[in-house]
Amino acid sequence: MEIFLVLGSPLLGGVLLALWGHRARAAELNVAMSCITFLAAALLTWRVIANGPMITADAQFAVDALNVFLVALTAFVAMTTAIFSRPYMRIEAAHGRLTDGRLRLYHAMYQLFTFTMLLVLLTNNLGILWVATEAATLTTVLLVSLYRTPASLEAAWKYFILCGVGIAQALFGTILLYFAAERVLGAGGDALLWTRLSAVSGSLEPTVISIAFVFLLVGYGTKVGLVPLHNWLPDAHAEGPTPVSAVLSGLLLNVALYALVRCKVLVDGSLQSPFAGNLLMGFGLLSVVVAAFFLSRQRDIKRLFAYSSIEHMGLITFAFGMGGPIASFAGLLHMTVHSLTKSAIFFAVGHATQKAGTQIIDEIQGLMKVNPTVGWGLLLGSLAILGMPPFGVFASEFLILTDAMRHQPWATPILLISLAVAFAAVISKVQPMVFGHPRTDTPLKRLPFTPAQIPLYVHLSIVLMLGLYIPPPLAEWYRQAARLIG
Amino acid sequence: MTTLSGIVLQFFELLLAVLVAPLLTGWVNVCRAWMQNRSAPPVLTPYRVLLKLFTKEPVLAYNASSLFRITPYILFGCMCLAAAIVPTLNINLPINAAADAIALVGVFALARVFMALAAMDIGTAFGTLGARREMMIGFLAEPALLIVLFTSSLISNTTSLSSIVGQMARMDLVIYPSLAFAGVAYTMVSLAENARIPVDNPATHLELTMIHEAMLLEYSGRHLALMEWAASLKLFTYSCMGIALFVPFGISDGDSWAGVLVALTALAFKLALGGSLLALIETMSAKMRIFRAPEFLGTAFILAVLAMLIHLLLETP
Amino acid sequence: MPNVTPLQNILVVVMLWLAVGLAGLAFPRNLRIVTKLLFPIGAAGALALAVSGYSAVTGAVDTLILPLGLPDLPFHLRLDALSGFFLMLLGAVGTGVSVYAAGYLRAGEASAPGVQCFFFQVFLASMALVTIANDAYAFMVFWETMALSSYFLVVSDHEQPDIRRAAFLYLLMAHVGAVAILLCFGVLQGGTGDYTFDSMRGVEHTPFWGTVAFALALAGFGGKAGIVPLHVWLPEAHPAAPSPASALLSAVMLKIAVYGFLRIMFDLLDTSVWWWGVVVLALGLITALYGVIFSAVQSDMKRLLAWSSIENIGFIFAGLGLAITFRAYGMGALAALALTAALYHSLNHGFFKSLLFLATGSVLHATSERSLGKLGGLIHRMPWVAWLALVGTLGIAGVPPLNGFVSEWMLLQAFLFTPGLPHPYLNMFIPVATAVAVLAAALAGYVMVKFYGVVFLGRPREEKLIEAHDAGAWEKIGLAWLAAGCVLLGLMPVAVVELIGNITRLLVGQSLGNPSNWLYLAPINAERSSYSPLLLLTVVALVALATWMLVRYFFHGRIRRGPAWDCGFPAQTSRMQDTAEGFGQPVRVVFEPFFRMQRELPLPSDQSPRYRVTVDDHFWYWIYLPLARATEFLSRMASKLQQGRISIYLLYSFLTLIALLFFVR
Amino acid sequence: MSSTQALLAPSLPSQLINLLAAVMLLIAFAMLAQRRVLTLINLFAVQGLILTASTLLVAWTTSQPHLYWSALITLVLKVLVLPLILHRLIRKLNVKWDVETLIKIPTTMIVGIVLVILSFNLALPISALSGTVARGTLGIAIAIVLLAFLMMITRSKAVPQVIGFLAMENGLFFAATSATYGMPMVVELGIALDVLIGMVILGVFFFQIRERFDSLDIRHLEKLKED
Repeated sequence: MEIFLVLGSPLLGGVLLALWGHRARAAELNVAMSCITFLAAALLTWRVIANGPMITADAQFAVDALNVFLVALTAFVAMTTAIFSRPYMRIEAAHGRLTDGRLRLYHAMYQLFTFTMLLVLLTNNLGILWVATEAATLTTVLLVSLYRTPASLEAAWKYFILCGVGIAQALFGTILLYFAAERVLGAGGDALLWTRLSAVSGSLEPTVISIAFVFLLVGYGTKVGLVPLHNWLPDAHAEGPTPVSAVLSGLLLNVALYALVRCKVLVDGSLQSPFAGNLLMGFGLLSVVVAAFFLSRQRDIKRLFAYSSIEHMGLITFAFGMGGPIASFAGLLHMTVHSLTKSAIFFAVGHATQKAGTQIIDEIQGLMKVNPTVGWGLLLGSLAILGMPPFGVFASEFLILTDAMRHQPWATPILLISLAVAFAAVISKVQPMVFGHPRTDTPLKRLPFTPAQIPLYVHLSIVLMLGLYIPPPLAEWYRQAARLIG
Repeated sequence: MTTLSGIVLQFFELLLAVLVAPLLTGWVNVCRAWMQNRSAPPVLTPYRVLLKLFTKEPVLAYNASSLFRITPYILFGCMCLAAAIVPTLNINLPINAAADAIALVGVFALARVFMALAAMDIGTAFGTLGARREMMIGFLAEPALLIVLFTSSLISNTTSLSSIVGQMARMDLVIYPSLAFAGVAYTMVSLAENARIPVDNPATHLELTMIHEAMLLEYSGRHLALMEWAASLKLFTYSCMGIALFVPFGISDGDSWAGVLVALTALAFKLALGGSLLALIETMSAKMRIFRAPEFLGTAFILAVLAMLIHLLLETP
Repeated sequence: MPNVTPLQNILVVVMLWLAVGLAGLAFPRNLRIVTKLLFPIGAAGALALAVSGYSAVTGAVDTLILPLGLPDLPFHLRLDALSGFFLMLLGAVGTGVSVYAAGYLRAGEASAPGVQCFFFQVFLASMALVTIANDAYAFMVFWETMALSSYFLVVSDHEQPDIRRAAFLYLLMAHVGAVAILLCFGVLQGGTGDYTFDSMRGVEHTPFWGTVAFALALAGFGGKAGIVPLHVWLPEAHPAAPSPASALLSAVMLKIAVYGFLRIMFDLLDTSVWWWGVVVLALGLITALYGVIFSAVQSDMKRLLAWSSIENIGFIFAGLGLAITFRAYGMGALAALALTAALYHSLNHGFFKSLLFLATGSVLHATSERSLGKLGGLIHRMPWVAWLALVGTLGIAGVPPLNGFVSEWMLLQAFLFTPGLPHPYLNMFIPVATAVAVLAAALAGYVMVKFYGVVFLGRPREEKLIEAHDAGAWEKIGLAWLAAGCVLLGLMPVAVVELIGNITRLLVGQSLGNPSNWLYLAPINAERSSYSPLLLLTVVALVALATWMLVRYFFHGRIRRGPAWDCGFPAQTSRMQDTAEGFGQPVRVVFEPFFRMQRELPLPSDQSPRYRVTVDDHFWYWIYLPLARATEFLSRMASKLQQGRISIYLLYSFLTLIALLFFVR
Repeated sequence: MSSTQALLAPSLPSQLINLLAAVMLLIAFAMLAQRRVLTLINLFAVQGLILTASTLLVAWTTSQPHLYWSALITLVLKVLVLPLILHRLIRKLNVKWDVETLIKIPTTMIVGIVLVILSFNLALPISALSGTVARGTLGIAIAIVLLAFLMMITRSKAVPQVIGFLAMENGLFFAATSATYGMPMVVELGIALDVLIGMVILGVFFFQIRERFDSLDIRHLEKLKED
């Protein structure tokens, strides 16, 4: 029943906030609903760990180690982001960038977005999974254009069209999958249930499945932000409100990748060949390389980190493509640390841009002097995301790279060079922002509310801990999930 | 090795070096005067100069630090040590184990560093100029000198000077072409190291050309005396080292005083010859521009390397 | 304390350091607590570490597995003689530097003292941990933590653009190096998937993969150590840090890189090929020469020292190269000699370079000047610093009887054995290459005379130098500790060589020395060569003393003060002394091809003549700028992909789809 | 006897469905070639109508009751609601509506032919497996999807692009009915809901874009790029 609590609380929150989202205490309500969601998710996680996988509601929902881990992560980051967005959105409103009506839209859509993501994760039906993924796009489109600036409208339009077209391919893939499944399982709703499909994946028709996977890959891959399907991503991240960038980068990409991985498991079962894995590795590698080279030309700080997200998604995709217990483990770990770190970075970036009144990198300087906690947060977060030990991103990158050295040695130098290029690019951008004197020609803005530091440092602390120590239960959990992925 | 007679012999040798060194300087001056058709000063002039300087009151610049004042003593100490290490009369010297050929070069470097630092201490234009030039000559000469020493030590498989000289002296007369090259290189290095023409002119106080003298400009009285004496000792040591490496015949091996006497005679003869040779070189050549010195010492270095290669190619079985 | 192993001791010290660092973060702006309480505690920890390191060098191998790190690869720790040696170095130097830092830190300078304290302690702790790491993950974590904490130390005075640039370059190079090291470990595990060092020791490598591992290790650790052409970050980053941090960077961190190289080449990699050693030797010699000639033309005192660090690293790598070659030919005793020389030089450099960097720190505080052109005459105002720095200067100049000479002497001895190599070219070329080593060593003397003479001797070049004050008590103690180290290392070589013997026995199976004779250092045998600094010093001191007494006795001790003579030149000013640039001029002329020089010469008719000369590093223009441009070009190409047109974006998706469909068919 | 007859001469419903499929493909090409946006909307409505007809036909021949619901949804959504919304939008936004394409139309047509060949090739092995009456139509469905994709690429205004998007949805729907007799009901409802919400959001967007840019030309939307 925790499942319904997990899904119900953001849905209810969405409805409530659609009604009262512009009132004084709406932000608190947003936080409260997110906290309830997280508690429910924690309860669900505890149940699954204690009792093993569960399938409920006429097999429409299935929870195993793989998705419960993502449910917990999603609910957690959604909660911390809600906490962050409370002062952030108030400052935005105080700076006159938002009206009450838009604030209501924001709050309602935030909850509904959480709902759709959790639905993607929890549903056992691949059709519903598609529906929910599309819904996740729809809920965030209006958030991206929240400021109604020309740039934000453009970004939202591109986001809508590219993801819409992309996701349509995924629907075609799902239809083909259903077509193949129907021949084995018979017509009807059961034929799209993942648990049923994975049980019979060996007898699915390989030709159909491989074509289906192409469509699924292009479809969900667009949402993951794999190069060359990534073009919506930097625009959408840069132009939306920062909490939205945080959840887009930290959560939505993960969720889309989750969908892709679920499909990959079926394809692997059917084809008994590394076809799907090779495709994933190829796209992953391409994403890492191209994103790394994009980084050095960025002038907008949020765009910079959007490309960094593409790079990391590429890395995770590569890891899942490679497969095997270590790489899958590493991929899951990287998902965790990436979403924690990246959202933390966006928290810091958000307040930094509010303080400077701009997102242009060259115009933000001397954060250490202006606001040391934000400055340190941004610097440490950037170092963490670039894979500097002792942060957790290094742990997962170490595992991915070392496993690649064993199984795909040719790819390792490419990955390492790209990571080094990315390192140079990001540090060369972030360092001048953090250090030095604040610019004198652009006046700093006053922040009428205290910036949210706690979510930022909580995330960084967890990431730091994961670099030095992965608690055995968590490791066991990852291992189970990795076994599911294969 | 460290027998009583050995220690006595060591002291004797050191004392001899300290006392005879100014004589060698005087002898070179005399020879040079002769060759230049001048009337020569008495050969004992250097002693008189030293005595005069010792009795005089030294004048120190106002901002001379104590480094400036201790340098003459350190320099003198270093040169005495160097003189003691180089086998002049006997090869069984107790102090020899304290420093081999490389360490000897090190001791010279120590002296040079102190002298240069002292020259910079007062803060005059000439002092720093001298220091810089001296250090330049140093870094150019040292590699050549070490390669010369390495050639000798490759022949004798040791870097201990006593052992090198002992082996050379004991050997039958075999012609070592490498040693010829090394000898020329050594001579060139010695000229540079001892501030002789063509690299430096010990007799000049012409501002733009001096090296060694520029460093001594601020010294006077007993300090200057010690510096001058140390310079004589250095010349003496270099000469003895050259003799020991290239024409060691006659040097005594063992504790017999008779042998030492023979060696003393041989040494006196060889030094006299060497001194006049030096005077001849100085007369025949002209002082060159300071930035020709790298070429000069570079030639020395190439010769030394050739010597080593010839040894490795022709003389190793 | 019953049954506490040295390894546990070390962990306790590391914990102590981390605790001290965190305490510093707790009181970021409380200068009194940070300097008078935390740094002395850290120093005590460092001393304890040095003792533990010493006992590890002589003791047995000890291992430990911590329940941290990755689930399948927890932190493996291992303490052997090699680790112990570098821990000893870290502890001993760290003690001096920490004590000094207690007196050095000021409020309002660079970042807050507590924050500096934190990174300082983390830096120390991570360096200690690197030396005891026994698996690739632990090693990389500690290694990068070391880079990161030192980056924060370098950038602590971040308001200056130059420092930010230096720090960025440093971090970037460190990271690229780390990438190479990680790849190296990937090669070393040899397909087993086991990243513990114990497993790597057991893997056999083909010469090809061995060579790949060697090249990667050389690039990774050489880059960290500052081997040419990967040295460019070093002269930027080391001077940028506050002086205690510069001291640690130059004196200790470079040695940790040497440690890493040693660990891989002599412990983890089972094969060895003779020409590896030649490559290392050649690079080492080039580095030494390149470092020293650039050192000679610097006009910033800390940059001068940083370049000098490059030179010294070159010597160390030359020694390692010889050792690798000797080892490949099975000449154990000679490999031990070369290795001993390299290790000894590491130790020496640790002491004198930290001493000199700290001395520059005191000068900086007393005068707020780093430029050699504005210093001078400080021996009168700062006698303590000046005389202690003299010890370091003589040490680094490589003159007997101080420590720098001992290691150079042994290195040259090792060179003299190369004609015995069973290879027709090597046995001719390497002896000639010796000349390069000697040249670099002689140039080091030149550089150090310039450094010391311009900073401490002569007359003050600026008015304000008159007000310079000597260092405080803490600083003096720190400096004296390091100077004492230089003297002891110089005078007691036999004991040190005996200690290093434990390591060479571990790495090449043999050791040097005749322990029976404590006075003479005779690495191979006494007939061949021997050296006794103590005796040497005694003779010089006795003679000097006797001379002094005799002169006084026979003549007199009177002295008169007067103006400087200077050939009777009137109206001398302090500006007439050689400038730092002037002092470097001979080197600039002799080694002209090494420099990328730009001169601006005044014309006789110029009203306000300007003379300017800038000296640059060729490698910037040969390697780094082209690389940067290539990256820039590639990103420009990449950005052409994204021109904002939604139709084009759709076309990408479309083409991807079509291509994949073709691929499937 | 009957089986051979089935092979040689397909049953009447099957022939009818094939005919409808062919018409749909024709409409897809017509849309690709069409310059006027009003006609484009009408073509889209006609395509929806044919889709409804074919769905009904499949439902009737195979007696799958849930397909009637699908047909109803299609009818309501794609034939009535969406074209209506689009018409209203156009009237409200009141802009001149000549479609400009980015690539010349003949070129587009040639590319379209190539796409159709590819689609048929791709569908061949899949159709061979299909037991449904409309198995031959899968290739056409893929072709419709790809042609719609092509149309989206070549159009420079927002409304035709959206119509392309919706045509793609039609193709998908057609594939679902022809190859599998439709998706499970819950999924289909979800898809319909998504499409509807998407259209609403698009409507909102059109107004916002016009408000900002005074035009629905998406060439104004090219500011966010790398330089």
